[in-house]
Amino acid sequence: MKPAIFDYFRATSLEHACELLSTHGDDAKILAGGQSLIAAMNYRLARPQVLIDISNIDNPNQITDETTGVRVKATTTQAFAEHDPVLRRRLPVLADAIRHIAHFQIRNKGTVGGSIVNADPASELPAMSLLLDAEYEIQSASNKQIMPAEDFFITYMTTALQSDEVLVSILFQEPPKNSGWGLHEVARRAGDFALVGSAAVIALDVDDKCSYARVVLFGVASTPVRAKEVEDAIVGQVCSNKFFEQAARKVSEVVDAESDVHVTDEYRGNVAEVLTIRALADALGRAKAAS
Amino acid sequence: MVDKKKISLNVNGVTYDKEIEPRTLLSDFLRHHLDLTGTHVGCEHGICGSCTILMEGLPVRSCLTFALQAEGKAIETIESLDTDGELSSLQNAFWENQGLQCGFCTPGILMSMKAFLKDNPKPSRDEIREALSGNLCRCTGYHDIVDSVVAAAEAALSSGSAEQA
Amino acid sequence: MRKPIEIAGVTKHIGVPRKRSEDPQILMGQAKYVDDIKLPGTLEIAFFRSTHAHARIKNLQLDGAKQHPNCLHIFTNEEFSAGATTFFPNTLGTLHPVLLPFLAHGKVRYVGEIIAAVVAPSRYIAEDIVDLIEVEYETLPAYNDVEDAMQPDATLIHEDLESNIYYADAFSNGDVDKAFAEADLVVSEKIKTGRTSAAPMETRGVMATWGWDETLTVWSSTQMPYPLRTSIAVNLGVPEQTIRVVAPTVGGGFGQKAHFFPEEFILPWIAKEIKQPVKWIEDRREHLLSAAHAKQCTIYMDIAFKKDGTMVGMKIKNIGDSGAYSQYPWSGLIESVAANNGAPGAFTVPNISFETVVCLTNKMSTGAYRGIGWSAGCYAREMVMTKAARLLNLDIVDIYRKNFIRHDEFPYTTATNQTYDSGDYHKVLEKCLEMSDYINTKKQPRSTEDGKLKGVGVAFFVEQTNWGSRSAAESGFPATMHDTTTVEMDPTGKVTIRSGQFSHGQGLKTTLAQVAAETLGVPFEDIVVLDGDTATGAYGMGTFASRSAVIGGGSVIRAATDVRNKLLTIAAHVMEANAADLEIDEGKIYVKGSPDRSMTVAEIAYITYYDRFARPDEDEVEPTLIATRHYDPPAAYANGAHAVHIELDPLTGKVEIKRVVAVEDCGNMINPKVVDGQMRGGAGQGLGMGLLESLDYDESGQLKNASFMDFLIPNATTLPDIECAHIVTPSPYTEGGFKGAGEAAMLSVHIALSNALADALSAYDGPLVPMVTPIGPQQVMDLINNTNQPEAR
Amino acid sequence: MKLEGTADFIYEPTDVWTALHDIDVLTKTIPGCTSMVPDGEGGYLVAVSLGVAAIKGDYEGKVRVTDVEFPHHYVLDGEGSGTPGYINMKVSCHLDAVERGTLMRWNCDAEVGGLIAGIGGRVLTGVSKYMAKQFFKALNDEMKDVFAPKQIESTEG
Repeated sequence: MKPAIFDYFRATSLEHACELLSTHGDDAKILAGGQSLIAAMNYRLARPQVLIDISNIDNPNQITDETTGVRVKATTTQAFAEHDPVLRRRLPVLADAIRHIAHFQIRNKGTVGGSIVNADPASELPAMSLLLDAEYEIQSASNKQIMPAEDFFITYMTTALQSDEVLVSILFQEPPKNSGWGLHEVARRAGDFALVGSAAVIALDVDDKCSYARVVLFGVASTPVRAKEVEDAIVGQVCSNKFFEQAARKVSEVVDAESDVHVTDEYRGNVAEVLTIRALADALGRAKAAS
Repeated sequence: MVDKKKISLNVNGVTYDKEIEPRTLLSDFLRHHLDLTGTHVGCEHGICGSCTILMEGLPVRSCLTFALQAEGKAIETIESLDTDGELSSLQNAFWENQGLQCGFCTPGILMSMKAFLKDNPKPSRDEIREALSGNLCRCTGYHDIVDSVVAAAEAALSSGSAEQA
Repeated sequence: MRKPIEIAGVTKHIGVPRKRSEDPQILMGQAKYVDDIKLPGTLEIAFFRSTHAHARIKNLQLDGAKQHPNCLHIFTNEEFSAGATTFFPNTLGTLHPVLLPFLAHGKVRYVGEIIAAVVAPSRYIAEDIVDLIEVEYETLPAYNDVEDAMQPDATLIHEDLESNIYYADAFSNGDVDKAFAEADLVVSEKIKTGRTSAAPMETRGVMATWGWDETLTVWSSTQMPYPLRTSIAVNLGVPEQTIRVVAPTVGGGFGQKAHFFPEEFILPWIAKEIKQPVKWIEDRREHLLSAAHAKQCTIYMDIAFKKDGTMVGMKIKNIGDSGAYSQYPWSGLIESVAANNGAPGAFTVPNISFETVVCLTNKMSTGAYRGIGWSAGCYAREMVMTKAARLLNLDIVDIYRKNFIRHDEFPYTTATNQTYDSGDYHKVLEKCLEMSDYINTKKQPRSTEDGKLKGVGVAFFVEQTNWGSRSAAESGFPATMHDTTTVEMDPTGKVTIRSGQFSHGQGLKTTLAQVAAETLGVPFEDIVVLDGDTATGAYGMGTFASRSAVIGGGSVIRAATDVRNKLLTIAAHVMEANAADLEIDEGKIYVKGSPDRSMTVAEIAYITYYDRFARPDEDEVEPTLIATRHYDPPAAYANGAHAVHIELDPLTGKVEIKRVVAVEDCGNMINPKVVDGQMRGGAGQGLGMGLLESLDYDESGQLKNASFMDFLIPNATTLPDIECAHIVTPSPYTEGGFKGAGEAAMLSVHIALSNALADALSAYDGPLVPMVTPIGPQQVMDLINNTNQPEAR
Repeated sequence: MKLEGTADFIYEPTDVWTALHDIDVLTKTIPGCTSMVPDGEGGYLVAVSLGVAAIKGDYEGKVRVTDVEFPHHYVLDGEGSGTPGYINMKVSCHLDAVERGTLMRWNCDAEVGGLIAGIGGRVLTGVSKYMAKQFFKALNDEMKDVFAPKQIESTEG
């Protein structure tokens, strides 16, 4: 199908985009990479009256090395981020996650910010934001704010971003130095949306007890979810794969999955547990190698 | 009716200046405004890959790009691969190895593989399959396409320059 | 008149893996598909389609849409009330022609049915106008499952029928009850195969223009241009000779584009009505909603075994899901009728009874897709055999070897009266087992260190190919199915093949030229094949059902032999030699034994046209170098085997395909590279059907996955390399000893996949054998946890 | 599409019933509801503007209340259509008096068609559940300044 009629404005910068948003208000939608938005518009499901194109602002791709982590400009393409040496060194789990997003042709145009604002609970970047305590720099014509990722995702494809606000950049915070990471997802084909996914970061103290744990699940609720109960069960304990099998049972506290054409909600709950064990096992392996 | 917007861009070395409706997809712009019908449209939701073209050297879906987003950019389509009817070594490798049957997916595959081979001059069969996973083909079962990409990589290496592709 | 050239095995042009002459144009982006053809002033069409699965149209509101400044026309059943009438002989017992009105008439029966056609300057604008059309529906109960629609109290989908079953038939051969009474083991299962779509990369497309000279030209992405031309003539009342149908380059069809769709009549009617060219290019959502679906059957399969694995009896009830209409020209019978007639497969099972039912549902109509009903029918048989093997403590291979037709028993007539011409099934199976290392793999442990389970599966098929009148009849479709070809040599000795076939990916422009070059003795480069355009071809049924190499090739051999014999007769006169002593090779005619006494084909051709003094007297020998021959051979049955290695993650149900081996015996091969392509493409589609593909409707008849995001076909990482091998047992019945090879994998590779899954799960007690397709992660976990399996009665 | 859920109220069933049938309350609490007027045949004409991400749709529909057993059970029979698609639904609601007030059990059987049906999938059920939660939360807030909570005898110890 072909998209419905809309008016088009090309922003030269994110500030310019905010001005345009404030004049057009609710009818306007930001066009970044467009990989989800244009697909929905071609399907005539999404029919914004006004599109504000930020894909051609001056130097859209920007990744900066900061003390607590890596700041990624929202208009940075997923492919640019995937291959960025700083990001790969400081946040290997994020680089690995991006490689699971669709195909390289999509990642060449899809942006890090666009995927986060689209807020599909089964996509990788919203989940990575929770895993890495991301902070979102949000701007409108009148003000600027920093919002932790935890407060950003409301429900399916719905975020706290107001209609006159733009996501400017994302600060992904680096986990403790000697931490290890694991990421497992089940998708029916390479490049498909994850049916279920689990990511973990753990760090060990001097006598092999867990000093830091983050476990995030995606595809199992209306937003990505942090499995705090699993984290609490691990911190302070000596970790082993056997131990993880027990701790991972607590994912059921946060799983609130739906069924679709591919698998049932029950499948998603069971497999979330399996993938969490595998993610934690990988994280433990890497943490031991790192310390 | 929203008024038309001006667009100027370079496709296969030629600069075009046109006026179009903002909602015109880049795929439709190339095929119906510039009569470059080599790029094909198979789904219009970014999955099948038949519409893949190069924008500033990067393979992207022209069905998930509005023509206006390509303002001032350099676009390459399948019509740019041969030189006056002389197939490139990439195209020739597909001919030698029957890397196509109905040919509808072929343009998207050739443009994707041209970019892929430039960044990965010596790919393994699994790496080629991973790179091809964004281009669906219903006729070949992919085996002969992978053979063709292997042959193209070897041809490019032996002729000394990946640009030859 | 010399006997047609005997072609045995590999010769100068046959059995040669030539590069395809059609490829350069495609590779340069110059090949023209329907949407690439430009006519000045072409208007575009978008359809207003039903969003309800079963409803009366109470009130269709077009005023809002007609006020749109660019709305040129909106047509409904009021203006165009024609409907498809079949001209295929309707001799199939109780078949009721529940044929589709081109534009919905008062009632809609599936989501996607066309209610109105909007004509506008562009597709974009046409869709804006479609959005302004409003309609009030009076909803009726919708049926998603055949076993609900079959109930006596079910609401009738077609009020003029007594029930939603529009075809039922039964057959029995041998003493089935006695066989079952004396059996050591009877396995009874209910098998449910998923609904899928061929989903070629090019969706459908039609363009039509009405000339000042009252002629109608129709471009369509069809597999059968000539029958479409006749059907347009019949249904629009336009003299056939004023109609030209052009199938330009077509982007894959696989049987789905071998139908007559409403759009292929609506557009020509509109072009004639408004005297302007119109075009409709189907989008992917429309395609998944309203291009023929396939493969969905509910099968009750009972097989009786002796302890040693011998199959003594089969009882089958196959309920085909026809969808809302009888998809013209094959009808919903294409699934269960074909499946039941192919029930015996490669086996000598003597006592068979089957019941065939075709039932309407409120979903898109079912049509032909590669392997038609055999895909589901063979799957049902083989899954029951796999379970029996486990219960009898045998390997499925033992049951194959025990029940195979032996190579000295051909020609062999099966219990369902199909006559297999030739084959060596044991030899082909052993080749597949050896190439796939099946026997050793079975001995190794299933589980790997990283917690996966390994499995290997095998399957064997007999594929009825070259659909001529007799093979169609043998599979339950008594339709006339021959083909014709014209071979013409021009004064410069160049040859034109006017074919009734139409290549949409099969490389016929190359393979038919190879056959002509071999028969005529002229260089391959001197031959051009014209197919797909009714102005330049010869009347033929088109390309589907693995028929083109055999019937297309066979009619080329016959027509080319007539031209060769005429050429030799004239050359004998001119060279004062005896025609029997003359040979032709690479365009040179010479006397056997004295190659210097020779002339070129071009010289003889020129004399034939331009030198009445040198050529024989016109009354004795017509000075023409043209021949048209038809060809309608008996069925030729190809065969082969597939082996599939998988790795299963038992905790997520994810199946990874590690190795695929395909062995094929399709008699002599014209171009082995093209045959390999068919084997690999078929394996890709078969594995997609077995692992991923399912069009899912909810209970109210809404299609839940009408996009490539959720209707999944294999991509390059789903499939491994497909290792091919050939065994050649020529057909004694066909010209050149050819057999078809197009559909093979769709009767076998998905069976080998499910066999491999059963093998991987042999560690569990069960035996766990899948009785559904596809075997996605959910289905695999259901099998392991034994939840919601299709329970036999 | 089948959905079910529960909602707790600190008010008597009769009060919850009254709120659930009060047009002003409903217009304020149904997510995206822009207008609700009686259609003169015992039902209501409802206009709702709903948006999930970029998928914004204006729906017009009719709602009728049937199978009334005051104050414990009624069925909401509704149909609506808009550009993204249409929805026909039956929501059966049970109001049970419980110690703290009222427990409402609802289950909905909905047929969704049109564009959204072919691509909605898990988003559709997820968003519908979210909308239901929003509605009951808004309803509770709305009732605060109109109805008195159920008096519960305070038990010592």
